[in-house]
Amino acid sequence: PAAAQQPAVVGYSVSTLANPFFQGMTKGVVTGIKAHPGLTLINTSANGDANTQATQVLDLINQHVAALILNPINANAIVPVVRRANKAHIPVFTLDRGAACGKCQVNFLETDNVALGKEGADFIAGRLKARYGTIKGNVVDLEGLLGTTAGDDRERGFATEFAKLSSANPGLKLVARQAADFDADKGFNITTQLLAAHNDIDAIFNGNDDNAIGAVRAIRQANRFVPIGDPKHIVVIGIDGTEQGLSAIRKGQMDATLSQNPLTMAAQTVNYIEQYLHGDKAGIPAHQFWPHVLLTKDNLDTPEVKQYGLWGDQVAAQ
Amino acid sequence: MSASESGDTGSGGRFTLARLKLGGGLGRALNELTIVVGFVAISLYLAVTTPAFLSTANILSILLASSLIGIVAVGETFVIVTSGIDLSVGSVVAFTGVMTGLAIHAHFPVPLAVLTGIGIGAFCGAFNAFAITVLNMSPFIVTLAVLAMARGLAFIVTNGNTIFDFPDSFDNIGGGNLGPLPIAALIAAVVFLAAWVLLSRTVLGAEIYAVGGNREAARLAGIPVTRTLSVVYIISGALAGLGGVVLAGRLDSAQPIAAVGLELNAIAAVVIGGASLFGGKGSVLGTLLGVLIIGLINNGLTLKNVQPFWVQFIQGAVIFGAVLVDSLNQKRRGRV
Amino acid sequence: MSASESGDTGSGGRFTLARLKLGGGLGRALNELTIVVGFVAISLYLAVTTPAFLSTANILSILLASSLIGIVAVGETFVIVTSGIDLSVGSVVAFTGVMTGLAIHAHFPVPLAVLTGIGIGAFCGAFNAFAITVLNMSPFIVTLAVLAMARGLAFIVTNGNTIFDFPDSFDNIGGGNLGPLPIAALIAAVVFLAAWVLLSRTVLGAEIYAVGGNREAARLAGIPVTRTLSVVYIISGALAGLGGVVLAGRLDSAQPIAAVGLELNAIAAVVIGGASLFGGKGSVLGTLLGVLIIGLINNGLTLKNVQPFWVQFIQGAVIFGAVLVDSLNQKRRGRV
Amino acid sequence: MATLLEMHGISKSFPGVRALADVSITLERGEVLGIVGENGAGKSTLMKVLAGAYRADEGRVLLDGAEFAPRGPRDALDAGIVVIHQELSLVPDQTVAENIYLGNLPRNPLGMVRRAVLHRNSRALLARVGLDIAPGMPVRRLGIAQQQLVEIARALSREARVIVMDEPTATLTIAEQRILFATVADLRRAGIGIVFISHHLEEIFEICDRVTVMRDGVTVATRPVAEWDEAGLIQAMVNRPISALFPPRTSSIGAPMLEVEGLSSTGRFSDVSLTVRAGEVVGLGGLMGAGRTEVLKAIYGAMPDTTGTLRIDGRPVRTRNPREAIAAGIAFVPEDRKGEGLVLPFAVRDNVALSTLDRLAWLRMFSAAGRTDRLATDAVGELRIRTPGIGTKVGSLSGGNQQKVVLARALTTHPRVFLLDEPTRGIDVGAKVEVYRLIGELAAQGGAVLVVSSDMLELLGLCDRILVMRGGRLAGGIEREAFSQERIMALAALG
Ligand SMILES: Nc1ncnc2c1ncn2[C@@H]1O[C@H](COP(=O)(O)OP(=O)(O)OP(=O)(O)O)[C@@H](O)[C@H]1O
Ligand SMILES: Nc1ncnc2c1ncn2[C@@H]1O[C@H](COP(=O)(O)OP(=O)(O)OP(=O)(O)O)[C@@H](O)[C@H]1O
Ligand SMILES: [Mg+2]
Ligand SMILES: [Mg+2]
Repeated sequence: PAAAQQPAVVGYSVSTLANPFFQGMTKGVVTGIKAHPGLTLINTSANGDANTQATQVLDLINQHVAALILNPINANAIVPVVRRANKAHIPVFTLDRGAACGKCQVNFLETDNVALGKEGADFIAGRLKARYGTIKGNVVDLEGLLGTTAGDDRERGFATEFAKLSSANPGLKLVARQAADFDADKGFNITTQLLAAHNDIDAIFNGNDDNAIGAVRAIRQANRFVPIGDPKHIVVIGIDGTEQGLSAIRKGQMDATLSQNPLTMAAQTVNYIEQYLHGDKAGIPAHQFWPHVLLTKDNLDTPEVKQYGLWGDQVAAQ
Repeated sequence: MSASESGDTGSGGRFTLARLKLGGGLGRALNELTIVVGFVAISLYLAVTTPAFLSTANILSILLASSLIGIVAVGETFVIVTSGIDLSVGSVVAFTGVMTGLAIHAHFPVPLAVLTGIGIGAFCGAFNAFAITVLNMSPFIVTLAVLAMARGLAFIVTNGNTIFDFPDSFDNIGGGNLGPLPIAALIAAVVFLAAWVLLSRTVLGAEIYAVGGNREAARLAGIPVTRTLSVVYIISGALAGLGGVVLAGRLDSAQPIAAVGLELNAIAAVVIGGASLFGGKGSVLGTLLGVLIIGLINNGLTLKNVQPFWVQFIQGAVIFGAVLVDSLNQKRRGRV
Repeated sequence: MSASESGDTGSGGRFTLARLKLGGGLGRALNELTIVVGFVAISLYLAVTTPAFLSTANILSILLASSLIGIVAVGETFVIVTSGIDLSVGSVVAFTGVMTGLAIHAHFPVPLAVLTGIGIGAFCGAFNAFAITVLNMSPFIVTLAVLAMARGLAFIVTNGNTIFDFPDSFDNIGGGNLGPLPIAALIAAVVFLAAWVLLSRTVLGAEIYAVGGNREAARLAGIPVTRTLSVVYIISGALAGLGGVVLAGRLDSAQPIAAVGLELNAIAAVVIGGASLFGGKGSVLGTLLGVLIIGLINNGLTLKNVQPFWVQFIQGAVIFGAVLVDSLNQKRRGRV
Repeated sequence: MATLLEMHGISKSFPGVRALADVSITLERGEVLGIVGENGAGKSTLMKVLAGAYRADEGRVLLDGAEFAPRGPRDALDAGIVVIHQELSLVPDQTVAENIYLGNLPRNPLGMVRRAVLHRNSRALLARVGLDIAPGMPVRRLGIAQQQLVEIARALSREARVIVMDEPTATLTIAEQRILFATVADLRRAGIGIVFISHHLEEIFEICDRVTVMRDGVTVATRPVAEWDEAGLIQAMVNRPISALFPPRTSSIGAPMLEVEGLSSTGRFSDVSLTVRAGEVVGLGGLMGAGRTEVLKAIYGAMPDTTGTLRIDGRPVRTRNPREAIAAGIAFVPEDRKGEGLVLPFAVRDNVALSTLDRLAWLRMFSAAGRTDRLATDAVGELRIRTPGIGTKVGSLSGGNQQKVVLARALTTHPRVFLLDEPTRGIDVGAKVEVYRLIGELAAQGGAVLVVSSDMLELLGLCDRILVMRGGRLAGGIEREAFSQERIMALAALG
């Protein structure tokens, strides 16, 4: 009864808010906590710095929170403070990215970034095959911010798959690989210059939707936009499913995005915490990949996708 | 400022430029700007090794990519000439960008929305100016605080969301073309030209140099120091506002996280162009060269498809090299 | 300053107070540092409004959190006193961190690995020093180039990967405790103490101030300017190297992307502590206060559960307020 | 025993200027060698070569008969050559003691500053130069004359064989000058060779054993002091006869033009009331730190927190800042030309035009290069500013010529009230005569001139009336008929 009156404090540290995906995740945590009257939240953001995050988590531990939701900047760098939390008997739940110490976390709800990169390569291969009959063409890779797990893992997934595809299909070429840092303006500038240098680009893979938006705008600026389906169309695929990404897909400017759903993902973590605090620890899996979907203009408004959730639209609507 | 610094303080191009008569004048002005050697070296290297470099499309793409940092660097030039610094420009670009976006979504007519963005930028600049001149605070701290506050406000007013989907008439400001020319580059060109006139050919420009060269002497000579400094920070803020508009238009969207770190690039461009953080020195032409050098480097890295891990290293090394040429050149000419 | 104040400076309240309380230097120094008002104000506010603030664990956490920026800011203090700037420290922290990590993985004994890190930092500093003194380049450009190059190298040598899994004997440097005290904070304390002695008690310290205050006068008085500047940049680099070691230990891992933007925070701490970017002014004690103010603000924002979107805004506003108190205080005392 | 110091055939050029051409001097132990010459003659450059601050293009230096080629100031100092440079070279944010021992701090084996020793020794040195301030005071707070004394104390702190004093008395009043001369006598007795540069010829005659005259970068003549007379010296310096130093005071004195009443500034000066009439030259005398500079600045609107009233031509005016003062017809020449008078990185042209930027401009907005050039060319011609061109950076001019640029700038605003703070500081006899003539003309044209000077002879020769300040108050005034050095000293020091 006493516990019911005194809500349990959950500490949350998100790696950064510099990206719509993490804003979605934060909103998922906040709404998830609101849905549980027994929980309250201390909400922090580490601004992309692992040291700041370690400090924030330590401050949360010092306040004796009942549980921690961590979205680590780096799986290894978070380990020392996670161990501190373990020592203080505070359960740790990791979101999107784990802590590299296995059982030190109760649950690790992961986005499979390597798979996202791989599926991006496959999508491009599929479109090129539809265009040329065989998998061939010139592809640009605009990767995300170097040194971030999302950027590096997506790149690894894409690069590995692309290497496989191109060794099987000699006509498939990577004409440029540049880091656009998850920054739309960088994506814009690099794409502009690549378009000036190459007039035969078939597809652009992007580390996230912001990069993709930059690419889309650059294609428009260079007067190189032709609608999807036209053989001269430049295929653009992003990752995340931000509101602007969805909008660009609806308008036919962008071909596809690979979307996870940070809202439902975060809500699930909060559910696990509730479950954990009520003593039902057995039902919580140690590790779980949160599913993702490929979104194109064709499936964007189908019931299955609605069922999965278009977080970009939902977040903006809130 | 140390005496030796003052010893090698070139006249910063101003007075030379003031007498520019396209014949010997420009030659002399360029001669003052020894960074031109670095600029030419990089251009030549790229022209020779990269066939695509000299295409019209590529050169326009460099100009387009340089337009945002160029617009902001012009404002920073004014500030640095007065021996100040404006660290807030990157955040102000983001803040004015989202405010302009919100104005558009609130159905402001496009010109009014643009003015809103520029006006909010000018207001941020006025805040900097007030704190620096009246409250007597250090420009570094004031603009650092505004860096944080404007960025925070950008997040607060948007709730972290991207504002997007603007009419083409707005987007064209940043991403449209006039004939073959990118409008953003044209805007930057106008800004550079106006700034060049202002700084090298007007009374206000001379006053800005004087305030930067010796504030006390300027005051005693009857120059309105507070007003001059205020104008300078307001210009910088307003140009950051214009930058926010251009960026929002280019991306058809405004993000609170946009343009992080832009201030450092803008300051770098100004310093590469020969300005000194100790004031009294610097020129619009120098800044233009600095901006273009940064643009050239990035373009070269993209064209040569340099692997991302190497990009930063090479960026640093090339900037180092370009400025090294400059400083050895100055040393050789006994200007040290 | 009013003549009456200057008149009694020699024998008046200032010195008496100092002698009474703290036996000289420290009291005088504190009296000079009006930023102490801002520091006290923030502390009081947090102590009164936030019960958790005054707990031992919390205070130790502030000290631990401040230790990295503190170590780096000490080096930056030396540089800024000479009217220089070192923008490379954040990148050097990352680069030395991963190099130390690689050394550990290559089975270097821990002390040797630590020395490797510090030594590589010192080497980066020596590179800065060489370019600034011998090649006569501007500190801003040189250290900006090294910022990019060191960051690039950190990616290149690690292939972008995190280096992790170090022995506890290494991790303790950054993350261990000695009794209740965090070892990193103890290291920072030693660094501050040594720097304080060096800057305020030794001949080298006085020469550093002289070089920053009037380089030509220092040169004419026979002070070895080049050597002094070199020492300063090497110290800054070596301390960034130490910072890299501490950070790697604290996080049991070294990432090439660590400590981005740390330079701006370190410079901010130094400037909040009363230093001027024009040189000749600044103190280790001031920097300590600046570092702690930043630490206090961040701690307070977490303790008070300020919503992340508001965090940056409030950070900016509080820094502004703290320094405003300082500058109004100075104005009131007629030290303008 | 070899000659203490010989400089042979020294040449040195700067871009556009041949500063020294085959200059030779010698100096014996215990000798005071005077060097005189017009502004820009090359005196300071020669001494900077000796000090290792510049490297000569040609020539050699022998010290005690041995070749001496300093690679930098450090070498010269180690060899016992100590130079008090013309341009103050102090570190403003360091203490007086630290400045005295700049580059030479007493240290213990650990490299720590021996603060007690430092302060004890500094106190002794300060006493020796007659400066009564705490060694721990930051130099920033000192007036310019006090700073000069700190520089002299620094020279005395060094183990010297040769001491060069480049215009050490330019900023000093008579009292400190006496102390300095006593010190010079001590040094000479100790066998130290002294080079003494000054534009005050009476000082040269008083303490020098031999005098070298320089002109346009060459040595014109060196003779024992007894073989020179004042007219001859001036003739050798300027290469033309100069009849009288001071023009006769002929202007007719009219109605009160500048009236100051009850001017006070807390802690600086109080209740200063004075009147300067049209056509009148009023001197403001007093000891160092009496507050003269600050009174001028207060009138000019450059001193915050002042009270009192101001009338020009009987009409009340407010000067809340220099801009308003200029608009009211007031001009001000500051005493510290580097800190307050000039924008050093600017060209001569742009310093001259600094106060008239808008008036010169086209539509009051766009710089008019032609008009600016003409103004500057005229000023250079009129004041005989020795410069390679109007585009030359003002920082590279000789000290005296820099001073003339400040004067030129102040005259461009067509003022009627002239506040001149040490207007002839550091300028040569020829130029002084020109400045005096100029002041005479300003008065003759109906201007009101208030001039602060520490050169008592100058005040006596130039003024119609002398006011004397002591401790921030006006101690009294003396009419021309009653002028005498003794009366001024009495008002300034005793009361
Ligand atoms: N650093 C420099 N750069 C260029 N020209 C210089 C420099 N220093 C001196 N000169 C020039 O050299 C000449 C000699 O100057 P110097 O300072 O030696 O004169 P001076 O005899 O000391 O004059 P004054 O009595 O005014 O002090 C002048 O024409 C001056 O403009
Ligand atoms: N900026 C300042 N801060 C503090 N004290 C000052 C300042 N300027 C001048 N003083 C002091 O005020 C007093 C009056 O100085 P002021 O310069 O007006 O005297 P002065 O009569 O002109 O003498 P001087 O020959 O030194 O110019 C001196 O004690 C001086 O040290
Ligand atoms: Mg001289
Ligand atoms: Mg005075």
